[in-house]
Amino acid sequence: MTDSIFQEDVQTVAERQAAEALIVDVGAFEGPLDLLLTLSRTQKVDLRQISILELAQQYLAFVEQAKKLRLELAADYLVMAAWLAFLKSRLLLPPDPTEEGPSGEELAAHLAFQLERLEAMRNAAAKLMARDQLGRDFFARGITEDVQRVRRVTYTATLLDLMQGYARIRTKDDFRPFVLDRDSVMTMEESLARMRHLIGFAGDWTDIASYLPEGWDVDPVKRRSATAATFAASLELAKEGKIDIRQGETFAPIQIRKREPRDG
Amino acid sequence: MAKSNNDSLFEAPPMAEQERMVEAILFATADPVSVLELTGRMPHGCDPAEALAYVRKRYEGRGVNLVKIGDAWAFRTAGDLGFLMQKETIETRKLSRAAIETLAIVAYHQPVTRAEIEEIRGVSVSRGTVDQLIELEWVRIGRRRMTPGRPVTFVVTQGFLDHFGLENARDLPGLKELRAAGLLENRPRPETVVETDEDEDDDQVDLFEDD
Amino acid sequence: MAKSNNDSLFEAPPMAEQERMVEAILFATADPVSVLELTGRMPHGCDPAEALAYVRKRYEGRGVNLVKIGDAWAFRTAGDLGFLMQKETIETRKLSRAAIETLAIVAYHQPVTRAEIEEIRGVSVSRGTVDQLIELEWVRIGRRRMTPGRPVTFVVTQGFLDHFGLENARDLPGLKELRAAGLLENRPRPETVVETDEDEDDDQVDLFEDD
Repeated sequence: MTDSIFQEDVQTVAERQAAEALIVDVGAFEGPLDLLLTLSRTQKVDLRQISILELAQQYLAFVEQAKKLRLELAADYLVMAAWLAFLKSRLLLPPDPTEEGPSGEELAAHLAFQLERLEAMRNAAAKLMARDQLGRDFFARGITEDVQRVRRVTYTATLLDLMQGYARIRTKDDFRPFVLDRDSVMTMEESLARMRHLIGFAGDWTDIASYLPEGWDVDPVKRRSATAATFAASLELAKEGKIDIRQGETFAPIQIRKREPRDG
Repeated sequence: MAKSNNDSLFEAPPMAEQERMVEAILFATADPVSVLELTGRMPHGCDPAEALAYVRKRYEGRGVNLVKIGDAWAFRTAGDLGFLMQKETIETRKLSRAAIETLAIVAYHQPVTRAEIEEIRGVSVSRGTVDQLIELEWVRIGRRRMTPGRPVTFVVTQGFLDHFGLENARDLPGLKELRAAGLLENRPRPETVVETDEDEDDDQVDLFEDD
Repeated sequence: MAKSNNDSLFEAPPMAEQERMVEAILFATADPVSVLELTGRMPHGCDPAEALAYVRKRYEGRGVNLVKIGDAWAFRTAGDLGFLMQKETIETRKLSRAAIETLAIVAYHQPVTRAEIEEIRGVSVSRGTVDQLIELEWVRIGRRRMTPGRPVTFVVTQGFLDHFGLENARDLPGLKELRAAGLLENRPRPETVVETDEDEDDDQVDLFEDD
């Protein structure tokens, strides 16, 4: 971009080079204060003794030059230029006692302070960066160990827990609500298992009473249970289609027979 | 390494310096470092093997030791200080119901076999439950029962008595007291407790007198 | 219980043992460890501060040294041995001039607001610059300034101190001279009269004295 600008300008090579020396670097300045600091170095004096007036003139000349080169300057460079022009006039003219606000000297002193402070920070930054740095000049531990988080669980119980636990078990025992006396009970499952086996041998109608197991037909309690179980088992078998079941009339004997496998 | 050597221009740093170098390299490197690598990284003429020997000696008994891993070397935390690499958080949990019941049975019926515990609880006792109680040091294995199969028995420990503030297991309240305390709301059947316990009670007395 | 000293039950390990522990803990981590954390990890009754002093002495002049960073401690390789560690060197992003200056301003003027940084540099600070420093964990947000708008302030971190080998912010190079020359003051421009600066200076003094 600067190339095209220079081509348009009618300048001697020498002029152009002189301008370039300053202008080409505009992008490298970190704002007007930085530019002022750079310019101030040409005075080669302690910043405390710097001539702000001279500096203001240098800066204004720089801005003039940049304008001539149609270089776009950021707004803050122009604001600074305006302020420095004001400062210049204040410094050149004798102080007007009726005027409010700070004197030219005060303003100049503050600018000098700002420049000095900026330079001090620059130097400090350089010193800081010149220090030995972690990971470059000195090093941290290469093999690190993680701190494991161990969760240790301790269990606890109180005597009351213990006694209640025991009471719970014993109560369960005592409270077993109803224990069936299995001795005189025949379950349908038992009966079913028995009949599945026997039914193969029975070809004709037979009273289910004859299927009662041996010894279960005497004791009435046992006989009742066995009869009920046998009857229930017979119904189950009939449902499965293994047997036919019939009863002549109410309270007549219930008869069953094996159902022949269908052959037609 | 004699001074007369022509190489004296490239004289190796003194051994103390080499030690420092080995220290620094081993400290900062992310992996164990072989002698070969040390040689490559240290100035010409150094003897890393010798320096390593000195460093190893220097760190003997320290909080970190120089250890050889394969053919490489590294600093490692001393074995006895591993506990420092852990941050313990202790969490207190209530013992599970199964564990409490099992513990109660052992306490009231000791010495008691696993089969007996199962019979009393009416459910099988997982190995983990008894293991947990043993780990807590509240239950330990007692004498084997002189019955077929010689099953092991379980008894409670001194630790158990301490934890529950008991002089001995016989101080545990009986069913009557439990009932009086309102812990047994339902009809008791004391006989069931005692029946088979006669022998065991004798054992129990023995046991606690042994202790 | 006949012992006159009840604490003897919880007697701390001997100092030599505590030294080993400090060594082990600090060797195991790349980050500085505070005395508080050491206290938390070492057995009851230990005095990490005393142990640290011994360890520091022991490692004086060695290839790795014990360094203090803020209120934390870490082992770091000796500065003169950096040349051995080229392999370990971490290529860090090159910081821009703006970032370096901003970092210095934060370090020397902390706690400092963005407006103050801009005032010192005479140019606006791009968000990216501060973000980059925060990302590097060299700068963090400090307390809000008690001035209108309650702007956030920036301060440097322990990571910053660690990176530049500073024990605390007061050790920044040339800090005393800068302060004596009045160059760390926040002098307002003559035309703008700001009364709130009193507080700001106080803050700054506090910070450096706290450390």
